[in-house]
Amino acid sequence: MGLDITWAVDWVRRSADVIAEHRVELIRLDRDIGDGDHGENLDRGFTAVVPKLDDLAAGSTPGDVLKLVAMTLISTVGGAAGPLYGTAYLKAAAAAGSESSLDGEAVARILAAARDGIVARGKAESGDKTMIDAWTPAVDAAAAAAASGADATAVLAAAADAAEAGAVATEPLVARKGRASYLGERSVGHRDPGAQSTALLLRAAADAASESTGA
Amino acid sequence: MGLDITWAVDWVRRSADVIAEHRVELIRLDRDIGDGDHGENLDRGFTAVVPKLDDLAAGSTPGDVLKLVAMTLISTVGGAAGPLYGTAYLKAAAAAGSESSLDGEAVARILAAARDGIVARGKAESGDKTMIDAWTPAVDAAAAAAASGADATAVLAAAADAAEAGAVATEPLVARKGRASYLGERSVGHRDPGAQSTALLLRAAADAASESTGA
Amino acid sequence: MKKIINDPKRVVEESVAGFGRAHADLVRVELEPVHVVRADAPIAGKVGLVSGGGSGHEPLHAGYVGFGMLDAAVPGAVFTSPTPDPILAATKAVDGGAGVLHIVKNYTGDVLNFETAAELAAMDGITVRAVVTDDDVAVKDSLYTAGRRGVAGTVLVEKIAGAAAERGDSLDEVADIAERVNANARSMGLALTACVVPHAGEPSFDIGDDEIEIGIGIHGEPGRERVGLEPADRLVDRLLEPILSDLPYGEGDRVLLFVNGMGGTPQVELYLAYRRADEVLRERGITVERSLVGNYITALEMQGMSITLLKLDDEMIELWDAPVQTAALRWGR
Amino acid sequence: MKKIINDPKRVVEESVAGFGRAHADLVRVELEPVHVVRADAPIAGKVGLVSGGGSGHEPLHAGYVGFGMLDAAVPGAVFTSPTPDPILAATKAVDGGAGVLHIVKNYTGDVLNFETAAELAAMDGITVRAVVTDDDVAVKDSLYTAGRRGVAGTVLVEKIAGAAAERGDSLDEVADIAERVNANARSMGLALTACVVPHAGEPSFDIGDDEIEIGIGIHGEPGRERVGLEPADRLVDRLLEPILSDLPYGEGDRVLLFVNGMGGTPQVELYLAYRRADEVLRERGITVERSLVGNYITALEMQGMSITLLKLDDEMIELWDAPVQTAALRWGR
Ligand SMILES: Nc1ncnc2c1ncn2[C@@H]1O[C@H](COP(=O)(O)OP(=O)(O)O)[C@@H](O)[C@H]1O
Ligand SMILES: Nc1ncnc2c1ncn2[C@@H]1O[C@H](COP(=O)(O)OP(=O)(O)O)[C@@H](O)[C@H]1O
Ligand SMILES: [Mg+2]
Ligand SMILES: [Mg+2]
Ligand SMILES: [Mg+2]
Ligand SMILES: [Mg+2]
Repeated sequence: MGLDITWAVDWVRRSADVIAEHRVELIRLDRDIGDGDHGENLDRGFTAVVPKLDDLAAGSTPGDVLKLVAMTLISTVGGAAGPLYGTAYLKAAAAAGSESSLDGEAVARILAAARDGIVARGKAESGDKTMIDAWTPAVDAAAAAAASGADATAVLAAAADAAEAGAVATEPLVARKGRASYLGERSVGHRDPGAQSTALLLRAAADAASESTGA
Repeated sequence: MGLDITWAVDWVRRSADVIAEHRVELIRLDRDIGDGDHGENLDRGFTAVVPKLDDLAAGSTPGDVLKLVAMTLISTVGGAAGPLYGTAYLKAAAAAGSESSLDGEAVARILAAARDGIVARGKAESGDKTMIDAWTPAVDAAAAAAASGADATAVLAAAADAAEAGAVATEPLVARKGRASYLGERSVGHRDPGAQSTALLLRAAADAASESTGA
Repeated sequence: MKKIINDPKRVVEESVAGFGRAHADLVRVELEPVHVVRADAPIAGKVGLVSGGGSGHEPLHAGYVGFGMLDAAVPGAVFTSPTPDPILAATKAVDGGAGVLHIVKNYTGDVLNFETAAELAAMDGITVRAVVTDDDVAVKDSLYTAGRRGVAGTVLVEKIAGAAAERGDSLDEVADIAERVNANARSMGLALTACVVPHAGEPSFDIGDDEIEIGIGIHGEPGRERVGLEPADRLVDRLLEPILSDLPYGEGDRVLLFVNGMGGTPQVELYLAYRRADEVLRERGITVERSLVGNYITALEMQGMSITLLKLDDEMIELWDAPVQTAALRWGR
Repeated sequence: MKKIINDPKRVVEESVAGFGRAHADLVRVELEPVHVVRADAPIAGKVGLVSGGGSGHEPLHAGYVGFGMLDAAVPGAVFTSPTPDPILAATKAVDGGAGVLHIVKNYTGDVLNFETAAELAAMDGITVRAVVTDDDVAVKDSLYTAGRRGVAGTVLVEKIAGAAAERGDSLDEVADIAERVNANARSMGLALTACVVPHAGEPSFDIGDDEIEIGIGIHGEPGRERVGLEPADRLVDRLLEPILSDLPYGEGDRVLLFVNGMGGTPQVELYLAYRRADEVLRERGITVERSLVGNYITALEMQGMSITLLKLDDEMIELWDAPVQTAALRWGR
């Protein structure tokens, strides 16, 4: 059973909730190796998205929701995360096209498009201690799950698990992109805030899916 | 036995020592109800006087020493205490005249002249919570001692005792002159730093006297 | 105590020396005794303006030495008014034959040391007049205090009197306008933190993380009252109320609104406070004709601010707008 | 957290509004989306200069909007680069037909958001060029970092490029001189304390009473290295050494020496540091032709400073000296 507009809307609402809930944690992570605004920035962005969901036209697709998120994040978040997440959602929306229901394959494709968008804008490679280090394992896990015939919900669950592991795995890394790179060796031992928020957002996607499909 | 130049020079050296020793205490008292510089100011002044003592011409009198102290304090202390103590020593020097030995009567007269100089410049009255509240009891005690025939050493001892009591007695007062007056009622419960330094200086005078007269 | 200093006893000397090097086009710095003189002083026929006081209030006063403002500044030790010698030296250095005005903030020490210097200058044949600034409404001006403190209004007095001297006014005229500015200016300040005087090495007062001192001066003195944390708008109101009712300022008045930082408060907060002050004045029908926002008279790194209102007349506006060229205030040239 | 603010989420908006009221003669403030535009913009035929970035660095950038410097500033949330919309709005507001220069400090967020705005502006037919400043020698410029940060050198770029635009240079000419200034500027900073971002409510890093962070940026980021308390002269040397050896600067060079306060350090310390820096440069045969000392690019109330050297040529000196009339930098008019 595919994921539809209800899932997409629920994902956004859950995203807003989870980011608000983890706002201080993300601020603290960013404070340690950055400038302490990541939680505030994302919270401002997702708080701005939620009321706009009501304006979605009847017959909107998941792609429309993703595009709405993209445009809102781009115009409210700022910082590095605003354009990077904005691009991610924009590319995801393009990959989703006008399909009204997304199966496991589609979800894997969408996640890959999102990740590729971030790489295109931010030029980070795996191991640079950025959100990419959560996204790439997630994309890989999603692709593997989809290839083995998993449904959309299972694909997202695999992606969320991998993103969480990826976020944890940023801790020993030396940052080479973003603000944390200014710290050099001193960035070691801290989790990347963008990787952590990626894990939170993908977990919200998985939760929304398992709810919507009753799994 | 009268007090001579040796006593005067010794008083100055002891003053410098005692002020250096109580520098931090005077800073703290001033911090509580003023701007925290009284100990630093007097320390700068007396530290500047000491080397000048070596330049005193042969045959100098106690009055010459008092004048040297006056001019040095005026040109190095600044703040309120600089001109006030400067005037005090200047008027004391004038009262000492060219006498080479000071008896009890002379000492009492000199202290009164010093106090009157401070009042003339600073316009403080008794009970205003200033150095006057140490000086006036000291002057009164000195006059009483001298009237009862005490020698210079005993007159200074009486003055020092009274100044110390006077300094303690400033604690419950509401300040009406100097920086502490800005605090109004909040000045209650703190000892006036200028009254405290007065007590220290007069005790140094008494100690120098009892040393010089072998009492 | 963490400060960018070497020997705490040489802070003023080394800093003034640096100031002299950075602004060699504007000033000449003398170190024995310490005073800062306008590069082209003395100016024949012009009234000389000298101000001074304890250091730690920068840019006051050295930052205001130059065309259209002060002819000399005399920085004492930190928070300690200078002794008469450097005041005398500065007075001599700027006397162009038209007399010298001493602008003195009302503190016992400043008043006494400037008095002595003026007497000595008179003995050297220099005519000196003194204007004592006392704009701080936090202090009751009564027999029971040393009188109001001179605070931020002093900057306005120096600018406007400086412009009057520059246009050729006589000593009495310059002194009169300085008095007029002082009489029409009122200030009040607050602090969020204390400051650390280098030689003292510890904060000038203890204050909790949720406390604000209202009615502070510029020497790290505690204020009259302590309150809890409050929104900026309420704090601004607390400063404005006693100012507005004191002169008083009312409907139809034209004012200069001056929001001054105590040294450690970021500009973002000063402008935020300015917004509220401007709003309150508008509501009362008072016109803000001129403004000044920034760190113009400080208490080292203290966090806090003061608000000053100056009731303007046409002449004051003209003199305020006149060219000034100093390290800290500059326009028109 | 003690600050003179109301709602932490409205700090920038309220402060910028206050800025607009205090400087209504110089700027126009728009709040939706937030940007600050020179009062007489757009100026037909003049290249428009737009800069922006996170707030908390005041007076950068709004304080530099006016004659001879920026045409518009775009303040983001505190320490967060603005989104493309206000950058686009500012770009449109200042386009006088000769194109618009974006002056962007090198941070991932600033670069990406300005890039997007520039693409959108191009779609509206506006020619945009961007110059990215990256003068901070504390960060190694290599494949293994996001590149050097843009810090205090940005102020010098804005002044000199602004003067070039004001005299009528073309977009390419203005961009070229901006690049030249950036290429000849090097900076390095240190902090004694952290700062508190209003929405975070706690210090940006923990630092002991006897520790100093060397190589900090302007966003409350920790630095590269932590040292114990040291005399000012030694601290100045710590900042100057990597600067001097980087470009490198050497005998016979003429420089602008810029000692910048991070917001919470009193002027007395900045000038004291200036004295040492000036001394070191003289010893090396480097001529200090121009100077700038004060809080020009800050990190809220952080205590600390940065030193910037700019190697000057005759044209840069001429453009530096050219009249400028902004809230924070003003001379010649
Ligand atoms: N070049 C990049 N590529 C991918 N992700 C990046 C890049 N630069 C920064 N990031 C991500 O952005 C996060 C920081 O976002 P945020 O704090 O909102 O922005 P800023 O650094 O501008 O304050 C980092 O934790 C990192 O995951
Ligand atoms: N008008 C006055 N008359 C007498 N003594 C005064 C007067 N004003 C201040 N003082 C004395 O001066 C002391 C403060 O001296 P000091 O701290 O050196 O100067 P300042 O107040 O200028 O910092 C006070 O404690 C008080 O005893
Ligand atoms: Mg961040
Ligand atoms: Mg004192
Ligand atoms: Mg003092
Ligand atoms: Mg940021």
